Amino acid sequence: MMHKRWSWLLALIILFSFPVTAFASDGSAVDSGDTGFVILSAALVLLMTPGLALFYGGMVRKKNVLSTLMHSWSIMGIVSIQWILFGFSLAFGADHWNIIGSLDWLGLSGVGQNPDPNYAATIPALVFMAFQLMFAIITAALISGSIAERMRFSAFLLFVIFWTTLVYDPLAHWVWGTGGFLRNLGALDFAGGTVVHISSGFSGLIAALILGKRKGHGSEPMLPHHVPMTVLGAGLLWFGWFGFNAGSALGANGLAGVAFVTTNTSAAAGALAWLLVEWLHRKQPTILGAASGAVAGLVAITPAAGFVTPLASIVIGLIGGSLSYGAVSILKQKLGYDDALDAFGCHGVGGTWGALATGIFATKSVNPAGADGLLYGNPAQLGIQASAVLVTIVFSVLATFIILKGINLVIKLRASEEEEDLGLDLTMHGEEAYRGLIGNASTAPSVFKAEHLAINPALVGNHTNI
Amino acid sequence: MMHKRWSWLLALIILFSFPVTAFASDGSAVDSGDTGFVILSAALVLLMTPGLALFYGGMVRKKNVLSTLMHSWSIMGIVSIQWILFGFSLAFGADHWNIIGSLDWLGLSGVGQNPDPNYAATIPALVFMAFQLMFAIITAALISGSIAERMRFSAFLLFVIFWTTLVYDPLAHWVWGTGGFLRNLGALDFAGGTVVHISSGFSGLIAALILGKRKGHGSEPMLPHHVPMTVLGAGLLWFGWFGFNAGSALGANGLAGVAFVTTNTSAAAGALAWLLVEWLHRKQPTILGAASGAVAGLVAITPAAGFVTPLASIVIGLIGGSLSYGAVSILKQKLGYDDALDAFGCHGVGGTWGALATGIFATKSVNPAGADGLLYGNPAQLGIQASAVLVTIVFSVLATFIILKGINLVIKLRASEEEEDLGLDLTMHGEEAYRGLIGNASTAPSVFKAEHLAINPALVGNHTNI
Amino acid sequence: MMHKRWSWLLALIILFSFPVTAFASDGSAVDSGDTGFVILSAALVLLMTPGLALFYGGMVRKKNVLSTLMHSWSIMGIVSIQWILFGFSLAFGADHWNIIGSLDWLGLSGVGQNPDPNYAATIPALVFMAFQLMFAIITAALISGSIAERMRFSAFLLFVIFWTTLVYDPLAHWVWGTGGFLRNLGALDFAGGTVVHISSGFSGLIAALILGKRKGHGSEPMLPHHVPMTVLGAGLLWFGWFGFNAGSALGANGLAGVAFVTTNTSAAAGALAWLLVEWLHRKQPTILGAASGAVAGLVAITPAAGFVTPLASIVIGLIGGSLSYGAVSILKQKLGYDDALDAFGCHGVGGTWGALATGIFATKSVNPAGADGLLYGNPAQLGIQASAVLVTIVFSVLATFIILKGINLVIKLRASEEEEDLGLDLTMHGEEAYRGLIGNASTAPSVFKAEHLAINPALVGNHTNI
Amino acid sequence: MKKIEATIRPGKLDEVKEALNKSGINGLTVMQVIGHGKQKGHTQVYRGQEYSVYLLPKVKIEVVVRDELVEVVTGIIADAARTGQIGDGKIFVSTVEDVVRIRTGERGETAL
Amino acid sequence: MKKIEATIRPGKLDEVKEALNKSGINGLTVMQVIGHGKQKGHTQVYRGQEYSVYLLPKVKIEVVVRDELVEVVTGIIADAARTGQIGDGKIFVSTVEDVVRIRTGERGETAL
Amino acid sequence: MKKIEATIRPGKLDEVKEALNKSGINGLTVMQVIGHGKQKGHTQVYRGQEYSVYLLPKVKIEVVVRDELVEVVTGIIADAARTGQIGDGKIFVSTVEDVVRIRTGERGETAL
Ligand SMILES: Nc1ncnc2c1ncn2[C@@H]1O[C@H](COP(=O)(O)OP(=O)(O)O)[C@@H](O)[C@H]1O
Ligand SMILES: Nc1ncnc2c1ncn2[C@@H]1O[C@H](COP(=O)(O)OP(=O)(O)O)[C@@H](O)[C@H]1O
Ligand SMILES: Nc1ncnc2c1ncn2[C@@H]1O[C@H](COP(=O)(O)OP(=O)(O)O)[C@@H](O)[C@H]1O
Repeated sequence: MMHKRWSWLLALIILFSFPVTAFASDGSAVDSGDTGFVILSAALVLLMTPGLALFYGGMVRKKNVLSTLMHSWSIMGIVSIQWILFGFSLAFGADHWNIIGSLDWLGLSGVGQNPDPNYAATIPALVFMAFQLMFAIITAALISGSIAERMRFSAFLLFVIFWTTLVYDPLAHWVWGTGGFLRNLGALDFAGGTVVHISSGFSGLIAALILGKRKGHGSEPMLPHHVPMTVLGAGLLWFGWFGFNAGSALGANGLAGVAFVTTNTSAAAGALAWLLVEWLHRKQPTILGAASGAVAGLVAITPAAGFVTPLASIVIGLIGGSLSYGAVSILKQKLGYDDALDAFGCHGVGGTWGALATGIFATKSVNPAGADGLLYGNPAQLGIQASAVLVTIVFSVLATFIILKGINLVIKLRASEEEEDLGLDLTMHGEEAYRGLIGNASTAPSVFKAEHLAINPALVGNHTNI
Repeated sequence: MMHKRWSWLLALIILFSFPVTAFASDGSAVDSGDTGFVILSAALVLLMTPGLALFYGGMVRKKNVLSTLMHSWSIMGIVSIQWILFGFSLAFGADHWNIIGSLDWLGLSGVGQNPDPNYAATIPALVFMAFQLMFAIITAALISGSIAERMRFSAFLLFVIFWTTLVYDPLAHWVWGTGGFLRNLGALDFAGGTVVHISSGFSGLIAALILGKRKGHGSEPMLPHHVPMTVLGAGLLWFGWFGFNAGSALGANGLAGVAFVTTNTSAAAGALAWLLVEWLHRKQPTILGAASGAVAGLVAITPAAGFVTPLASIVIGLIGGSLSYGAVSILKQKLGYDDALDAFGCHGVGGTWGALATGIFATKSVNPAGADGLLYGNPAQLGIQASAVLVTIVFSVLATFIILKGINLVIKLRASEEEEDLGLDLTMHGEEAYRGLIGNASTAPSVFKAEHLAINPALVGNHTNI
Repeated sequence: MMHKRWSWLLALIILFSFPVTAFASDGSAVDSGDTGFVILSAALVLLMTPGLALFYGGMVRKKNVLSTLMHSWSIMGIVSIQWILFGFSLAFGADHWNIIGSLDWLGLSGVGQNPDPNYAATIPALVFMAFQLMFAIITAALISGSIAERMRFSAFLLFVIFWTTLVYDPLAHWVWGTGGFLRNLGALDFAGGTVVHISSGFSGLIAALILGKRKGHGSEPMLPHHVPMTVLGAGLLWFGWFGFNAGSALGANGLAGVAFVTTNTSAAAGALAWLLVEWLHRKQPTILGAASGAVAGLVAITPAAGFVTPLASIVIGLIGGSLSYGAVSILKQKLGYDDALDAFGCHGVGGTWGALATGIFATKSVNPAGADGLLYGNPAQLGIQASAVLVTIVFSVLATFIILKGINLVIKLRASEEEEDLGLDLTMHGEEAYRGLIGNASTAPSVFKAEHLAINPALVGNHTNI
Repeated sequence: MKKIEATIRPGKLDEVKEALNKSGINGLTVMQVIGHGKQKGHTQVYRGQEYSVYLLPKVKIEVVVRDELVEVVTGIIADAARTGQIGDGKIFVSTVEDVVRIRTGERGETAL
Repeated sequence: MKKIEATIRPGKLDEVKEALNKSGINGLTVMQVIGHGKQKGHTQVYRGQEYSVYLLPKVKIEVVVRDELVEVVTGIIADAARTGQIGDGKIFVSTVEDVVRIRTGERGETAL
Repeated sequence: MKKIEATIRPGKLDEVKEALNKSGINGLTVMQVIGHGKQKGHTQVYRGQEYSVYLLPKVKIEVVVRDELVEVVTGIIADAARTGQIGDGKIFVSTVEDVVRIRTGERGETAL
């Protein structure tokens, strides 16, 4: 007890020994319009993760909806703390060897209310940090779509911590950090085609392959248990994506306006493309298709949002939606992997297309700080983009493989067959999502518990085995 | 194959031959505060449409919820593209004969990062365009409430394209476009009482009459299948409406503050009015009534939001809520039309009241750029408002009638009796919204499909018949 | 009839005799960036109340979900009007005896488009008023969690009107109003730890005690009927809380950035803390726990958001989440009160901790306008905070007790046993939340009504007895 | 006494109930089921994959009546539930030996 | 063996189950139904229109027991489910000819 | 004719239905139930409170067949539904006296 109290005190002292000088603002270069815009954009991007939770949650079977929500929510908890403690420093701190940030900003030491002109000259450095945090959160959450309905929760938590630190933070540094080698190369990624979507999509694919198929995959149908929940989630994603892409202008200006317009346009084009292809292919245009296509369009425009014209964004969205449909409907069935909620089909494929499309459609007439693409006489940019894509894929795939295999040495990744049968909600979290009239009566307060435990401790024991 | 590739190339060349000069901003007059505010307001207005989808989706029967969501979502796809290609130009392009915009801005050519002082001097023209787009989307989506649960999806899509082009775009030009004849007349419509609500409400009424009643209407009850979904939708609508009305100040200023306050106040007053009237009339105050009343109050204040005092907005909301209750509870039953989700009762009636109320309560002390209304010594304004209302009603009704009759010459508007019985989710979209424990097991992957098709191709054939 | 018409006219004349001079802005000191930020923050805070409705609604039994939604929604109606008519004036009007605001601003007379430098020098006074309104709304709504599933609706409405006027308005004046005695004392409350959370939490506790336990409490389980609805609500709360806390900087500046970061961090830490403690204590980490812990973390940081460092917010969130878990899981069971949805456990306990934590962790290096806390060498601040907490608790408890006992003299507070059995949705509001395939067929339009009424008027009569 | 169990189309519940009511049959219990008979299912599509549904939603009605009413009641139900299309459903009749009215404790036919 | 089917108020399920448990009756199956008997429905209001609900939510319990237990079990259920108000529900008793315990393949009374 | 009622694990519905289909048994009705037998429930946690669930989700299948098929069909169901663990469920067999095919009005065994 004594001991515990002391260690608390120690922790507190360490916490507050961080220099706080220059934390408060002298207000010099901060622009209130830009700052308000980026703060609220960060809020919109945060909302995307609960939105994603619903988007994914509606698509799983009833017995796994809570475990699916839990994926996104636990990431909101973990990555928010990781980022503040060291993640932001790794990603955006002073460069080492063009590969990783320094540890100077541990615990946000030195990240204060004044702008950091290296990244955004008119908003507080803290606001830039917060905005970037939201990207780190959603990226990890996207992966959870691939491993839904079968991964053990404790293994998932470990995976998130390692993946964010060893994959996301370096990648963000390479592409966006001052000194990052992909940034130096001239790779364009306005809001995260490589960093967010390719990395999560390909990592998801590998994770799905390592975990293996869900029990019954291929023989039993595994259909969405609540399509309106998925549609609601897609609506929140579309909304939040304005923060994601327009906010990436890091100021409330014309460029943010362009990114807003290309984002909306590509989402619309993606939805229409999916509907049309589905209509031709399966004779039925579905609302799940409309929502999926919109997300595919949003993914595809992400790296290009601030570099291309609105008309180009129509093409990017149409192709993005069609490619994702193909990946999900044909490729997945052909290859037989069980990417449960299509993190790869939507984000891996759409992100790759978007990164390449940026190399095709980018034009300095939209963003003088960008570059011209293939169609504007600069085929080299497409090559640069392709390199960045390749590097991202290879790195994500390898690192995810190593992380998962490493975790597997310590604890089991996969739920048992019985746990899958009963559902992860009950077996990992001891909860049920919905409870009707008689559902309530089917349960007894814990006073009855003892006798049950006495009779079958094994079963109850299982539950702690997360 | 060869041919296809060429046509793609051709399309691309056409796309990029649009002049892009002056697309990038010189940053001259752009105010970051105003720009950030309008961009985020546009995001809020976009969110209203997925919100409306839920508001409507909760009110239909379980078998039609996805088709109802699909109405709003397909409009998000179609109108976003239409607006960029030509809709914005028709509505806000250089005036022709005070009736329609020019085609100068096809494909957003000339709509760039610099402000267009004709409309908003401190925000990029692209941002103004995007903000206005969101209004075009939600207006078409509102109509879908009237024709829910019985319109064929392909007919609906055609209707949306024609209605937005032939009704919304001209109306927006008349009321808001420079040179528009209702604007020249001095009609006040802050955020779309005529353009958005009267047009959609009356068009919905006509559409409901042309389509006819739902099968079983009057004998079977047709009650909301998911009231909390409707309440969630209403919450998103209330939230988004701040973007709609306050954003219509096109700047983050005192006027936006007034519009924010009147909007919230009228929503509250509308909710209270509905609850009270219902309590007196039916002895029960319902949550569906609270949500409906809030929407009625929001509709009523829309044209007045930036012209009236907060106290006046209480009166506008109270009367708006009461009138909509009367329309929905008494008028509809008396006249016997089947306006399924009360697009007319809420938007047609509320919008008409709001447009007239603007002529009563408007005061230059709130908005010097506006006008004084009846209560401030200028009865003429009420006359002008009445004229604008009348023009809008007559035009919407006639044009909607012609469009639907025209479509009907080509394809059937109405689902078959069997399709209505089974529900549009299954017959139009091949989907089911909810799937419980045994629901999943009731379905087989497509491997089993062939035999079923072999036995009863007719039934399956039906499904493609959208 | 004649009489009625005259009273209307009279009301109108009174309404418009309020001076409107100086209502329009001269635009002098208004900053567009700050204004846009606070307007949109107010919108975010408004959204918290429909979010709270879902957060609470998912946790009650199926038969009470609509009545729970109704609590929040009716408050959105009532408090919005109360605030405009006199609430804002009572809370923020010119001070009387350091205890209450004057009535100068009745009906917002004198609250216009120009800033009021006493509160916020760069945004219109109307915008400040609107932002503060949203706090008044959510505070009352929080209390409803304590009395869910058993309070009669009419008694609830009366309670809301009195509580907001007699408890919230004075408290807001004491802590935030110029001249308020707690403000004069130097108590720090950045965004409402005392005013919002302690007041609602302790008032809820007293209300729960006065109303008594739900029928069957302790013997029957009373479990959430829709956990994903609760998780959705928590997501909207987290999102809206950025408006709540960052918006409380009343400008888009570095301080808003700090508040944003501390808010997100504490939410994350609260969620993690709850999960961990639950995992240790009950062997299962639940999604309901993650959502509850996030809310607990958000509550705890609220008074401190603009006064402490991000690292301190980790500690505040961790302790906040753990304390709330303890209150809800252990304290509540021990003491046996039926705080149905834990308004006390989350808001009372978390708010108290947050207010004290502000006295521990506050530092002028973050906010020079604040104060240093215990850890920065100023133990006196902790004493001040403790006094403010004490005053708030004593006042809330006493006032709530008196209000409820007073209402009880006039009408019954508590639903009858039969009403509780059937559920408040049906008996208070005549509605059912969900309706499946056969649910629809189980109902007949009102044409059949007469005969039923004839047979058993008593039962139907009951329903009007709200 | 006989128990009459009818599995019918969900859309027909209203008409069947009305028809029973008119004939003075008031006691009935209804539940939601899914079933398969000669009727074929629908095709559904999820993310480009096709599925066929072979268990279709039906409604099951249970009415317990005195022996002499069996013919009448099955007739009423069959007439009201008929569309003439495959999938109209089936009626099963079986014997019930005793009935208790819980409220009063009455037994046998008078308890119906 | 006899099958005892009791349609009761949803709120009584807990008490009935407890009472059965105490008497050593463990096997039972429960389902959600809606029903109509002598009990009258409620009025509901949607957008100002009134509707009356005539099928009310009930819970149906099925217990299969050895013949000699029929009287005891119906008694237990009836006592636990009774409120004395209209709508308490009914119990029906019928014959079951055979039982199979799926797990073991056992037949007849020992399989219960 | 006999009515075969089988209460099985939800996850086994698919296999049981396939097995019946293969043997040419097409008519069946399925409903969702919760039940209690020898199988013990799970522990659930809500805001730090523990609850145990004693009624577990099951699926009930009803198949009415000609008398001579009873043995075959109960065998098929039992085999397909068996896991060997507690909770596999029970099959009850009882007599059905008459059947009506609603669509045609046919009676008796030909109506099955
Ligand atoms: N032998 C049976 N046992 C149990 N239920 C049956 C049986 N045959 C049919 N049913 C039920 O009746 C419903 C309608 O049967 P179906 O054969 O489609 O109609 P029809 O009688 O018009 O041929 C099925 O969905 C199923 O629920
Ligand atoms: N003849 C019947 N056949 C089938 N179910 C019945 C019958 N009579 C009553 N029930 C069921 O019993 C429930 C309660 O019956 P009711 O007549 O309201 O109660 P009471 O027995 O107190 O008069 C009904 O809702 C219905 O589900
Ligand atoms: N006597 C009974 N009456 C009605 N249903 C029963 C009876 N016994 C068992 N059941 C049903 O069968 C299910 C499985 O029974 P259980 O005893 O758990 O399995 P097992 O047969 O393997 O011991 C129960 O959940 C319940 O629905």
